[in-house]
Amino acid sequence: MSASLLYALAGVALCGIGLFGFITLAHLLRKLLAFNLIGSGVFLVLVGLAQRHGEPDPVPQALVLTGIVVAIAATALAVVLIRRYFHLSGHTTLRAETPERVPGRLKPQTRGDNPE
Amino acid sequence: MILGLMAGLLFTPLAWAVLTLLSGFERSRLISWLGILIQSLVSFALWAAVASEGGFHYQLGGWPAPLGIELRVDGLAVTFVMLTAVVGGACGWHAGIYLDPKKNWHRYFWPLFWFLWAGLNGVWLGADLFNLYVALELISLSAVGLVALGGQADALRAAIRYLMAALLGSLAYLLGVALIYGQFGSLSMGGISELLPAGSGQAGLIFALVLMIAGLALKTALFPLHGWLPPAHGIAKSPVSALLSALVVKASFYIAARLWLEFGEHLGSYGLAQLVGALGGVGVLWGSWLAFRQTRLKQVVAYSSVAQIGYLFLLFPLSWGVSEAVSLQAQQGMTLQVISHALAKAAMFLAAGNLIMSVGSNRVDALAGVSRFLPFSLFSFGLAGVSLMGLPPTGGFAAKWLLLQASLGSGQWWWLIVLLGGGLLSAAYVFRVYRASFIENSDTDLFFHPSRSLEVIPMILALLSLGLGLVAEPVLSVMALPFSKGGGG
Amino acid sequence: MRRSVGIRAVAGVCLAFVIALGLAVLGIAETPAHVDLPELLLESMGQSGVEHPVTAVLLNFRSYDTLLEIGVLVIAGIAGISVSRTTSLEDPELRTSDSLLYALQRWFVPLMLVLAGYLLWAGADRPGGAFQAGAVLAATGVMMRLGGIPMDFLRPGILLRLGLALGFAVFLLIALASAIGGEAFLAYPPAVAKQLIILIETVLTLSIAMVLLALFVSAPVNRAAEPGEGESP
Amino acid sequence: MTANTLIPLFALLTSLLASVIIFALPEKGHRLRTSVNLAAAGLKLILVGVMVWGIFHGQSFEFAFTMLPGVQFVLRADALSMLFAGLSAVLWLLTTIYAVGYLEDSPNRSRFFGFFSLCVASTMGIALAGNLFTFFLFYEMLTLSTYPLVLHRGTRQALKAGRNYIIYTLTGGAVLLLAIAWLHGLVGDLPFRPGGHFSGLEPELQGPLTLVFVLLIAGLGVKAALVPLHGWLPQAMVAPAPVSALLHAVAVVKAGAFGIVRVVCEIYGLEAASQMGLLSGLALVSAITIIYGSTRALYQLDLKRRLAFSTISQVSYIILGVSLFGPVGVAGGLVHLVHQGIMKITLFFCAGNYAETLGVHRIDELDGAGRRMPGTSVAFTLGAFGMIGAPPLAGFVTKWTMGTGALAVGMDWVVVVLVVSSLLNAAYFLPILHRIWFAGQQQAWPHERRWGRLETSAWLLWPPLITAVALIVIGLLASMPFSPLSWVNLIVEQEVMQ
Repeated sequence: MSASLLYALAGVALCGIGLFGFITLAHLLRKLLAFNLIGSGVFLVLVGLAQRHGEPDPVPQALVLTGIVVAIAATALAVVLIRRYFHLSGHTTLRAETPERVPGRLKPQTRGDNPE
Repeated sequence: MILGLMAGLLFTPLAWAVLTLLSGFERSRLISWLGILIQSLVSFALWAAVASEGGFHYQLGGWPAPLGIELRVDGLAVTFVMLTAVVGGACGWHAGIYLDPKKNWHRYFWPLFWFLWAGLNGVWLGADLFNLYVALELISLSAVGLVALGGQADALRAAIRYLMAALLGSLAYLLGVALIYGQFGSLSMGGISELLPAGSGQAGLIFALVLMIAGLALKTALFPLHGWLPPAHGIAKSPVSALLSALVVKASFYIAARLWLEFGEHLGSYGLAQLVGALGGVGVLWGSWLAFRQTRLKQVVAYSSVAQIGYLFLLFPLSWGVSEAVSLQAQQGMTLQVISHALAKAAMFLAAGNLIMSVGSNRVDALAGVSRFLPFSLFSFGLAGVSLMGLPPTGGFAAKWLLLQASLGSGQWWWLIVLLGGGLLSAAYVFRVYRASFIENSDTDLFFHPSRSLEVIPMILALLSLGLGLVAEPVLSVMALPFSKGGGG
Repeated sequence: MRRSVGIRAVAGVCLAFVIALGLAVLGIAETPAHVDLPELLLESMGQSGVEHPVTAVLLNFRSYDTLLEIGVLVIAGIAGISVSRTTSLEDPELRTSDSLLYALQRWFVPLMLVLAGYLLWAGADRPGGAFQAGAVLAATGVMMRLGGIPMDFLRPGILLRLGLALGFAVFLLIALASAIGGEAFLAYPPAVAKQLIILIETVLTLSIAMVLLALFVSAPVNRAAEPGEGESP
Repeated sequence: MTANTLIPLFALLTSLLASVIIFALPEKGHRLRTSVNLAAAGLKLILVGVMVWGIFHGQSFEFAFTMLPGVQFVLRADALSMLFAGLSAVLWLLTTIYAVGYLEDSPNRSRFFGFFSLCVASTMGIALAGNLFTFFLFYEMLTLSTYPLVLHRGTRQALKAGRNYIIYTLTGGAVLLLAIAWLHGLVGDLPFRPGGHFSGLEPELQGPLTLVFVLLIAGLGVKAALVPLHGWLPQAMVAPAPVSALLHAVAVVKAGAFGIVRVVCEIYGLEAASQMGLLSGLALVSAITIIYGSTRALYQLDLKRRLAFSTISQVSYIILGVSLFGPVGVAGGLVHLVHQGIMKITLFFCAGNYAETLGVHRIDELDGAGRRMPGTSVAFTLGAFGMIGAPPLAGFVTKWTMGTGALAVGMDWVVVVLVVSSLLNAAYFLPILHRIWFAGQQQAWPHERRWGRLETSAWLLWPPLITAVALIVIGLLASMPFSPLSWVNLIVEQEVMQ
């Protein structure tokens, strides 16, 4: 087993952990972090598996770079949306039926800080 | 000539995205309408060229696959390019009139719209697994941006939910791509399907295919992964909903279908095919039932998408382990279903938007009297509904007919229940809307009447979906052999 | 109680997923890859215009991916500013008054600018490139913004949108020019490939930084919501 | 593309285009709308006349193209289709005239006449369809175009009727689609052909084909209102009178019956169908429907409801006729297609006149109507006697021919059914006639309107009078060329000769 394959297996583990988090966590920012965890796992599998025999393969490295940019774009957009959603509704989760505060009457605490 | 067309096809939407990003709403609208015209002409010219001369591969950057990215320009791909031009053009035209120019943020509709278009063309033509991933993300993010355009809490909630589902789906797909690249060292779809050794279904690759299809099914809102779709499609502005339902969900389905047809023979199995088909079938029945239960007009239409998407997944069981002829029927049926649903659903959402604008409420029971005072919009809605119900002579009927033939031909009679029962259930929700509109409770016309061009656009789309059934044979013959390897060159 | 059962079920599913995925990875690892893409790559490196293979893949062999990727980034930027609808960037609450930050800023900002430039330049023959440089540049901007330095170009206006679009637009124009020049979309003439790639990298660096920064400052602070279709405001 | 190719298409397009134009016209353009309507109806009548003449002289009219892989869209004029097309062309003209008068000054006329024309276009398509697939196309189009007509008034009752109508017909349509698709899968695309296709059949196909036959009849039986699939018909009475007239006389129920005729005679073939033992079941079902419909009609107090149950009974004569094995029986059934249409439309016109002029809906309100509205009442009386089967009216021709046919093939029980049914017909029509002519007026009319010298609007009066006269004429001249009976004999000759 080469070192690269170990990376790939670590990626597998990350995917599993991330998936668990993505499903079970309700808080949107945590969900987003879980998504990034899965993303890292996938990138590790992509690079690690392709380079299992030791020699470097620039193609998956380039793919991962592209993938990272896409993931960053998505993450950044998600953060903007989540932030604005919090400001409007006061929720940090999508579960509308368990509102933490009554929407409409809330006053956002301090603007722009952590929605927790 | 053809190479020039290809460059135009790829360049126009991206360039127009930049142009419209730099201008305000009203100027963007003019620029976009011009762009729609150009893009439609280019799409049509390409379609005509492929129809007469056959498909080919287009090497981006001049590098052949597997080193570079190749686009596969075959009959099916250009048909969908054409479909995108028609539906996307109609939605863009409608949006230009429908959206309120005074609201500053509506200007961002245009660049997102153009990026979406670029992504769609990328998917239809794509033959490189990773490139498809990027194109999918291009579509997803611009679609999410379009849903969130209002910036209102409900829209944001829907957009976030949509984004989460889309991202998870993309990652599952990408993980599958990673495994496949690990095995083959190549990303070109055609190349891989040649390398797949006949008869050997390696476990890891099967898992990769399952992952990719599962991820794409999530993005296509296959039952039971459909939860994100109705809020997002229901809350977006009507032209946006039309784009999302008509084209965006089809993109991920298209990739899944192509993967299945390229790799399914070696990596698929009877159980997997039946499972996907069964989920599609349950989706048809469950989605229609939920559509029937909705009180808001756009939610009815949105749940109807869940049902209509279910039909598409019948392709999986009907093309696996069956004779060539049956498989071809299933593929043709699926293609017609994609086209007719795109036309009909876009018409329906645009008409629903007009009705909501006129009535001032999004509830179904607020439609009383519409049949008397706003017959035109209702009529477009109704014609589109006829196609969704799969009644002749619409494209929806032609699709259903072919799928029926494929089920009978392969002896998989259980899909008949889905095909016929789904049609009846969809009639239930469509007729519920008609029924509400025929109630007469006032003799005076209190409705706002939208401009004539707003009303004409859904009508054109509805008529196209109606006429599709009559010209199904020529349309299918242009696709020649769907999913053919292309003409080379 | 029900919740913990649910969590266990999810955990079980995830574990099964990990095992299946792990087995798939191991199974694939046993067999050699069918196509030796690195070999192919080496053969074509000479015509790519750069020495570093990753950069060659990103900006030449698979430049279409990169073009669309920048598109994704621009979309995120557009979508971000489209929901923000903020006019006041000089919101006092957003400004820190930390003196340590001010002190650091004086040192760090020039240093980071140099670093960004280096990363960009290095991309041609070793790890580095437009994205890394752009990210560092964006981080510089974030720091300046936290320090309260007014950056007028970040107001939602033509400058911001021009900044968002610049890298993408240049990339696109080069792609088009190469198509008109006779070859396919994005096929650079080998003679000027290097110059073109450097040009693209430079403008991309600016644009990427701009997008990331724009997303950072799109602080949606006002609560003006628009009613949905068919709802009264 | 010769003229002969295009004439069937044009016959279809006259009402289709009329419908599009009418939808486009503003609600207020009353005069223009009426002119378009009448011009289209007249033009269609001419085109059908040309085709009838041509077929009589051995020409053929066919328009076809491939719609789907392996499936043709075929419009073809043959003797049988002309029977139905001729009927609908003539009655469309009359019903349009009637409807113009009936709906005077009411809202939504643009919508009404648009769908009305669409409905006739579908009927024309059903008549001209050259294969089951094309038939199904127009069959479903008919469902859709009649739905808004049933719902027209927008009342709670209308909405309920519309819902039931659509549930019944769409379910029937789904069953029919299944049957047609299955048949297509088994034997491919079959054109309608006199004598049918299945005379020399492989035995292994017999099982599936029997099942397909049952499905086909079940699907078509919904519109033909075969018991127990008739539930929608009496409720659909809430529609305006011209709609009921059209629904009962030409469009909906006839489409079902016509489809059954096509399936039995021109897909399966009389001979093959009887060899497979399919016809006795059909004969039984239709006999039950005949008796059931007549019996239920006895108990109805609402005039239009009574007529509706009478329709259920009368339409099954057509089906009974074709299931009688022999050529004479088939002739009786087919000729009833026309006769029942003319008789029933007369009765519905008259019922509409009573409702529109006097506000009378219930039978017990009709006392003395004969003196107030003599023209309408004479027409009604003729129609009723025709239904009972009194010579020399058209209904007598039907029953006589069918009775002869039944005796010729040794099915004596059919004669019993005919006699019982006639007695029941008499039992529910004669009391009405008694009230109209011989009872004195007891109370003021519920809602009377006056139209100058005439008993009612001329638009409303002429159509029933014309159809009533036609009843006598086709009864008396049954053996002349171009009479329905001799035309039917021409068809039967083809069916049996093959």
